[in-house]
Amino acid sequence: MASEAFDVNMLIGGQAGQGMQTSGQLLAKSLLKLGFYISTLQSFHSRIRGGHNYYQIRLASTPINCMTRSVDVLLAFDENTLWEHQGELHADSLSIFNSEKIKVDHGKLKGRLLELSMSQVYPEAVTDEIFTNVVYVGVLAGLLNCPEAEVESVIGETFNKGAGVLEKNVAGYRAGRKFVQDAKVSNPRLTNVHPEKQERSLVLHGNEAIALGALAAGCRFYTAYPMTPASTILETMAHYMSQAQVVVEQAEDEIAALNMVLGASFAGVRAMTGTSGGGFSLMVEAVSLAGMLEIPAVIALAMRPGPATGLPTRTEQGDLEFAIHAGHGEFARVLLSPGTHAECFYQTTHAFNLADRYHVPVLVLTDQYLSDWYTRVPEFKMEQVTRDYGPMVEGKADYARYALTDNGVSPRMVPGRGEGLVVVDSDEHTQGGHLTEDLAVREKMVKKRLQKIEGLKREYFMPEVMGTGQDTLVMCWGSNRGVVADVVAHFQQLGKAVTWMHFKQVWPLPEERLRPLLSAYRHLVMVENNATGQFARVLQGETGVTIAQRILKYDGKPFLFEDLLTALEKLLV
Amino acid sequence: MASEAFDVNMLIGGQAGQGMQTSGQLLAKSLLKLGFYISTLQSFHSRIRGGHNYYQIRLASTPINCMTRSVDVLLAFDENTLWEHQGELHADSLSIFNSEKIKVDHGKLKGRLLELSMSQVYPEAVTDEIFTNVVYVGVLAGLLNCPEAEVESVIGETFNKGAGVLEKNVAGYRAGRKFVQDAKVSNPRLTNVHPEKQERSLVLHGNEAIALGALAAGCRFYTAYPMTPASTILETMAHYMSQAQVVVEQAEDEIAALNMVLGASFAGVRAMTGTSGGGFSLMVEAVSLAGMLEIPAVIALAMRPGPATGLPTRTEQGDLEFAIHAGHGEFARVLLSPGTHAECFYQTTHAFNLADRYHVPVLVLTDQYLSDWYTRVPEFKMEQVTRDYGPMVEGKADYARYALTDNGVSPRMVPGRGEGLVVVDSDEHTQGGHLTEDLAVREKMVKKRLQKIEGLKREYFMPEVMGTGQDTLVMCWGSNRGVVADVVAHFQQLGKAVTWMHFKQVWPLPEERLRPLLSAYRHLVMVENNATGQFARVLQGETGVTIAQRILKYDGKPFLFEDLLTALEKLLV
Amino acid sequence: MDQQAYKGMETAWCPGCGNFGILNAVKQALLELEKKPQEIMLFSGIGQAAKLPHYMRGHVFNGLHGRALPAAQAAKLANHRLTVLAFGGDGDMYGEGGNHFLHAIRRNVDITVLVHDNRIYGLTKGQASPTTDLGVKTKVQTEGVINGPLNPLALAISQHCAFVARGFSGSIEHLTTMIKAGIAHPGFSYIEVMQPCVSFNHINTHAWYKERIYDVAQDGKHDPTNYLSALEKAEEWGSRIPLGVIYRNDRPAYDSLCGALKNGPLVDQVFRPELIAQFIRHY
Amino acid sequence: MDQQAYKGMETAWCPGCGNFGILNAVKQALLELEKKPQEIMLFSGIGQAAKLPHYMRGHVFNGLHGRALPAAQAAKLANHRLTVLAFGGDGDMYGEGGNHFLHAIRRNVDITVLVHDNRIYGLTKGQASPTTDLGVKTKVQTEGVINGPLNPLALAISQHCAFVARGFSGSIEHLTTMIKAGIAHPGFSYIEVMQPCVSFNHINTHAWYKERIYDVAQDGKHDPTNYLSALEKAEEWGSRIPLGVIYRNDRPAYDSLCGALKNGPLVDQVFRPELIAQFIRHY
Ligand SMILES: Cc1ncc(C[n+]2csc(CCOP(=O)(O)OP(=O)(O)O)c2C)c(N)n1
Ligand SMILES: Cc1ncc(C[n+]2csc(CCOP(=O)(O)OP(=O)(O)O)c2C)c(N)n1
Ligand code: SF4
Ligand code: SF4
Ligand SMILES: [Mg+2]
Ligand SMILES: [Mg+2]
Repeated sequence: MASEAFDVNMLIGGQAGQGMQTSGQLLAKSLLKLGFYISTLQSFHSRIRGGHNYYQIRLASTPINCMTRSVDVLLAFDENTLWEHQGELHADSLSIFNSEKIKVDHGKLKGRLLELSMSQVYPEAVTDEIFTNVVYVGVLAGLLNCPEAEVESVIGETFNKGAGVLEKNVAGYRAGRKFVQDAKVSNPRLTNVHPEKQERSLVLHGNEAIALGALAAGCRFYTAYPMTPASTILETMAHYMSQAQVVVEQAEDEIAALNMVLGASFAGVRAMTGTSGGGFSLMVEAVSLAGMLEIPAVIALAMRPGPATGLPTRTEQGDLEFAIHAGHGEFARVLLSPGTHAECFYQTTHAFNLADRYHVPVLVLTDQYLSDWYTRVPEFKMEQVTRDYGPMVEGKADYARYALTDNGVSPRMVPGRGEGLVVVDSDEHTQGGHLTEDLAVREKMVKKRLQKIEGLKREYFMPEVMGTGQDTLVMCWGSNRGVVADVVAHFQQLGKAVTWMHFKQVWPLPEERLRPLLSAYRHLVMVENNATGQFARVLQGETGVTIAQRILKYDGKPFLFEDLLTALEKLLV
Repeated sequence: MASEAFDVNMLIGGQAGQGMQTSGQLLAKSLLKLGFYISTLQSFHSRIRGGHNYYQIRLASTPINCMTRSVDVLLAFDENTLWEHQGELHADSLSIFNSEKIKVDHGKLKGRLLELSMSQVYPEAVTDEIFTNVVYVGVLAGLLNCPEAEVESVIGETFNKGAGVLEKNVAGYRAGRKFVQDAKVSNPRLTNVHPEKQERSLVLHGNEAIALGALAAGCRFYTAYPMTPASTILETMAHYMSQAQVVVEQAEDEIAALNMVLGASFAGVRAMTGTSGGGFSLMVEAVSLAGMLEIPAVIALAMRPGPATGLPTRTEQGDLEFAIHAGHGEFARVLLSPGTHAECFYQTTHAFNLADRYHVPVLVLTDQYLSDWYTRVPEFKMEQVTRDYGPMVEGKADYARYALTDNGVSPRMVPGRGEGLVVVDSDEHTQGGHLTEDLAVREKMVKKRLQKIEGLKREYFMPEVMGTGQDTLVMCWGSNRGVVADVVAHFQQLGKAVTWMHFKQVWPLPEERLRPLLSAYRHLVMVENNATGQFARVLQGETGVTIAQRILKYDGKPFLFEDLLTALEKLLV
Repeated sequence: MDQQAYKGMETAWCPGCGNFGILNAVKQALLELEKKPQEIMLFSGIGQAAKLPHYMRGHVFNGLHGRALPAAQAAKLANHRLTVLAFGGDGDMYGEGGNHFLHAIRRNVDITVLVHDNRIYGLTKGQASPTTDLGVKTKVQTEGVINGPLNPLALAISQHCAFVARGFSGSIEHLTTMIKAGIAHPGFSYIEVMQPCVSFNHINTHAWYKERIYDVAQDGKHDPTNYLSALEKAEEWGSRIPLGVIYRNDRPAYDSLCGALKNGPLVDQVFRPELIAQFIRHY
Repeated sequence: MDQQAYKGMETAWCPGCGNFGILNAVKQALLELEKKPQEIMLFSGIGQAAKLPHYMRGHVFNGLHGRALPAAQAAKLANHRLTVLAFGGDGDMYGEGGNHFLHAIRRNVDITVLVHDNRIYGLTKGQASPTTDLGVKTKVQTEGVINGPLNPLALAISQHCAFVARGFSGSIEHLTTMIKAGIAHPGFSYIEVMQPCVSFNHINTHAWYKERIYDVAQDGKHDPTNYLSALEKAEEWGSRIPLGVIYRNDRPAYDSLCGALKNGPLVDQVFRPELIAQFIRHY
């Protein structure tokens, strides 16, 4: 089936509990089944019912790196949704709603309207509102001209409970579809929207990619205290508990979680925890402990807007400097900052390798946007995953956990394997691991622990760079990769000499290697989801290269394509 | 009594529990009573008995800013002490010990020896070792030629328990004194050591100065969990509990401590907590909370070597960057870094004022050295202490805790005073303090909270600068002021063009005002008690001025005069 | 004054949530005690339960998950003239905040704490809480809960908590009485409130509770001053669930023992510079 | 093998400290159970008590103040073939670490915990601990302790802790028996050890304890499987102090319930990439 290039953005909005998440997911699932490239953005309030939530689905003929603001189809479950999103509509946009429930002054609404009388379209959905979702799925599927049978098969998979329920759902779907065909809505943007079948791709969100990464790395112990937006890593891991022989335990608090990780890791298994800023705050003492004990630990830090409780269901990149310096005393650590789902997966496997090879805490830094970002991506390959457990020995009787070595890394042993004893101590300690107040030993141990930073810098994941010319460099880290890549590509197509650079590791920074890279450009721009330009400050501090321009966003939402487009346009004139 | 310039360094060493702390304190007390300028350094192991501990007393004819390495008189309670400190002796040093307990090969010992047979000098001290201390006090007092009666009066004050005990102590003291007079030890350094009576001075350690500062600021609530070296602030506050109407409560953990401070402060009283790095790690979430709630909070952070438990009874300045960035999310805070006992006192009072005027957490950053540094200082003046509670209102019914203002600071009200209600919330909130998910409000509130940084920078305590010429600038912060001042003065006297600068506030830094100050010098040197040069990095990052030279020490001990002398000599050739 | 005097912002709870009943009882109790909003300080952590203070009028300190109690105790000590209440869920108070709960019982500051125990993590969408029953499956406890459930009443009684009661969000009148008694009792008053969560707890529903609850006061047999029989009552769970004052004693409150509070609320104390000058001169 | 097999570094405790007796009993128990140092993992926090693992031979994890239990439980789950013991003081385990203690009881992982209860903060030089008696004056509690002392035994029993015993550092043989029984008992075994601190606790001295202790097992009357009588025993304090197994039950240990451990210790599981590839393809 030949297909033209297309790019459609749909927004389904209403109150929490009204089920527009079900519609969205059903539709997304169907579209995905059909092989579309889709990507979704969910905007939720921190409540279970009510409020204004929405679910955005973008589908396109090429892989999608970010979300757009401009809405082509608006499906409103309540009146509020109509008004809230007027600013995102264009003249051709189509707003769909049940005119029996929503009565509005048409003149005030932008774009075109497709009103539906539910009692006529599918009376069953008036009796039981639960069937509203599937009607709208029909409407949208009809609009997009999706193959009928395939959507029905998804519906079949979803509602395989009681025979009656499934039938009513299929009927509702067909009714919605029929309605839209009868209505003969035409929209150039919505025709010829046909997928090319994508082989071997996955549909998941960032947290699932991280959990799969942990499993692929051989993680055997995952413990966390629930915290949005990190909880779904815990839930995904819990799903595989018995199957994958991984202990998944909900800790009494975050302090316990990281101390448990260290205990499990000490005993010889790969272990991980995940949380958001508030929970990470509570882990800080144990981060310092990991530094002192030199025990591998992997921590997923899914950021949300702070300080304190902040906006629990929104996104921000506000904890970077905190994470870089978290924990009293001086010790080495690594911060990885994946920008794609594939990086979520592979960087998590790397995190375990780095942790094991250097015996340091490694953070995988994401944010709510990436955590919840649900999209289609190429399949992750187990063949590309290595598991490097670092230097290990079967301990002789004189085994010394902190034996001084050339690179500050002392071979580990698994307690119980061999004659040696593994002794680790949070006090300053001897090579054997016992507490000491010998200040000459102290000096040696400080050097040993800090020496690892050199090794880590040598192994730094250099940033991804795309573009030519030495004029403007637009930099970002973590979840902003997609939007920066797309917006900069847009300018590149317009012939601008602009390059983008994505940092998938933000600490430690090999200043010597980065300096020439940055100095090569005339204008440096940093794009971040925080209010003070944290990575710009860190990068500037480390390299000494001034980063003059910062594009910042800190209202809890990710950059949409248009946001960055507008901001960059001003800089690129 | 005329007096020549003098400078004597005595070291009393032995095992914990042997009582050399008693001797040291008794002697110190006597010397202080006599009006000497003295200063002490205590080196303790983290245990109650045994190990090698020592007590160093330096006395001089002028105020003492730091301690020296070179020891003039070594009083050894055990053999180990003799050997441990050989490296600090010079040809004229006098080593004193009980030859009945310590048998050593004289040839191997440096300097001169004064051996004493306790059974001959004071047999009572053989029967009951408790009297050993006072004999040595006699020996040292005799050596220093202290007025006999005055030392006896101190002994009288100290041992007023039972009549028999006092008499035996006085007798022991006299015996020691007689012994040293009979022995006719002569030492040019120890003659003509006469104090000038110092009027209106205090003898205390840094933590007592901080506690007094808190009381002088009107602190009414102090809560902490015991942690070396901060515990003595808690203990000093507890001493005044009923007298000063200050609730002093030992919290169940550090998390509770800072959350309690916020509760008390919310209710309208000045409140404070104190801890060391490990405890501060646990407070980090509540630091972020203070930033979000905009509740004044004062935290004393007395640093010790980390990571983790580290060296609990030693000193380090290793938590600076951690403290600057502690807490998730972005918000304003202040870090004061007193360098003297007077600064401990006055900066603590300022801390309360800044906290109240900006509604931010303020940290008073010290370290074990300054916390425990016991010395004579000029009296603190209550007349010089202001108490500025910041903008307060008696709340009308429409009182809004987070009303938007020009400078980001919204007037506070005390709950219960007036009609208004005080509502604070750790979620993002409206001006009225209630939780909101309005993202436009979010943006305004972020700006409000961060705007305070500008005000705080305007009120920055500019560093103290001493010297002329634009060649070399030696910088430091916190407890290193004394040693840097003395060593640089030494080079200045030698005619070197070198200046010292002490930062008594390390965050936030007004980069615009500091840049020209630093750029004026050709060579910049930073002296710090940590392994990575944290303040140098911060200052460089903020101002963009490169600080090429760092003198670092991280073995758990403070810089002694000679340490810095040697290090600076190399740089100043 | 009527309940309207306490009306706060619009609620964001699910329709049918047990929290509404608790909110109702709290307002009613304060009304009956004639406490003005200006005379009460309401503390909470984070969770569905912890939103309650926003839906009331009073001074509000909505702090961190698990940390309501330290702030509440300190505020009371700073101004013991005001009435202090704290609210939180089972995760908030027994999980993240377990240590503060334990030590607040020991400290015995005169505050009243309501734990809205829906036996689940509501706000974070349905993970097990410390009180979730053995075997219950959730998205995290995919093979069923294997940690023994906490018995918070037994915990409190075992440490001689000054006042321990149990209420039910569906028995508003009874709960109102408990809250009033808790506020009246000097020292740390703890009220465990059984609360259905219609979204995530499909076991301990409103009907489930209705079938089981009974008032310990009804037959006059339970002596709440008897430590062991109180512990016995605290163990009762299953076909019959006791409501009411399970345990109380007359330990003096911290506020009455603390030397620094002898002259009245801290917040009213006048600063005396000469006193501090005197301390200073002592060094 | 003899006790020498467990000899670790030189101790730094004060002469006369009760910790010596505890160390002795631990070594003796392990000896009698024929555990090689390679077969035991010893966890501790920070404090005088928490130094114990350094004075032994075994795998040692000396972590943070208050945080021994999370690490110990996790290590056991990572390798449940090894014997896990944890040690800490009253401040460590009941103060800073109170929440972990509470939830470790619920989790019931098969480890054995000794709390060296000297009723004071030893290492930090004599502040009150959660178990310090009312009225005791210290440098911080300058007007005497006003917080009610914790009753840790009652706490543990109230939550149906699998094994609860009390020992005395001065009754080494008895303590040895308790430790052996604790190790043998599946699930979380908690042994409260009364320990004199000669430097900072001048009330609860060795002699003070000697005068008061008695063995509950002696008259055969105490039934440690009876919840209420165990709680009654836990309340006994003053002229007579009971030693021995105060409470136990046969709750299954976490280790035996956890699906992920069915195939043996985690640490021995072989990584199966094809399994993960299968999971991945499912998305
Ligand atoms: C430090 C920290 N960890 C985790 C969270 C996330 N969180 C918010 S509420 C909550 C638990 C909610 O359960 P509960 O306390 O029982 O209250 P409920 O919603 O059931 O009323 C959690 C885990 C948080 N806000 N802060
Ligand atoms: C987070 C943290 N807070 C405080 C301390 C300081 N600290 C070390 S040991 C200790 C308490 C010691 O008392 P206990 O646990 O009863 O042990 P003991 O020394 O009496 O055996 C404290 C408060 C610390 N190391 N870490
Ligand atoms: S999720 Fe449960 S506890 Fe939360 S508001 Fe809904 S019903 Fe109430
Ligand atoms: S201080 Fe007390 S507990 Fe610590 S070693 Fe000395 S006697 Fe033992
Ligand atoms: Mg709950
Ligand atoms: Mg103790």
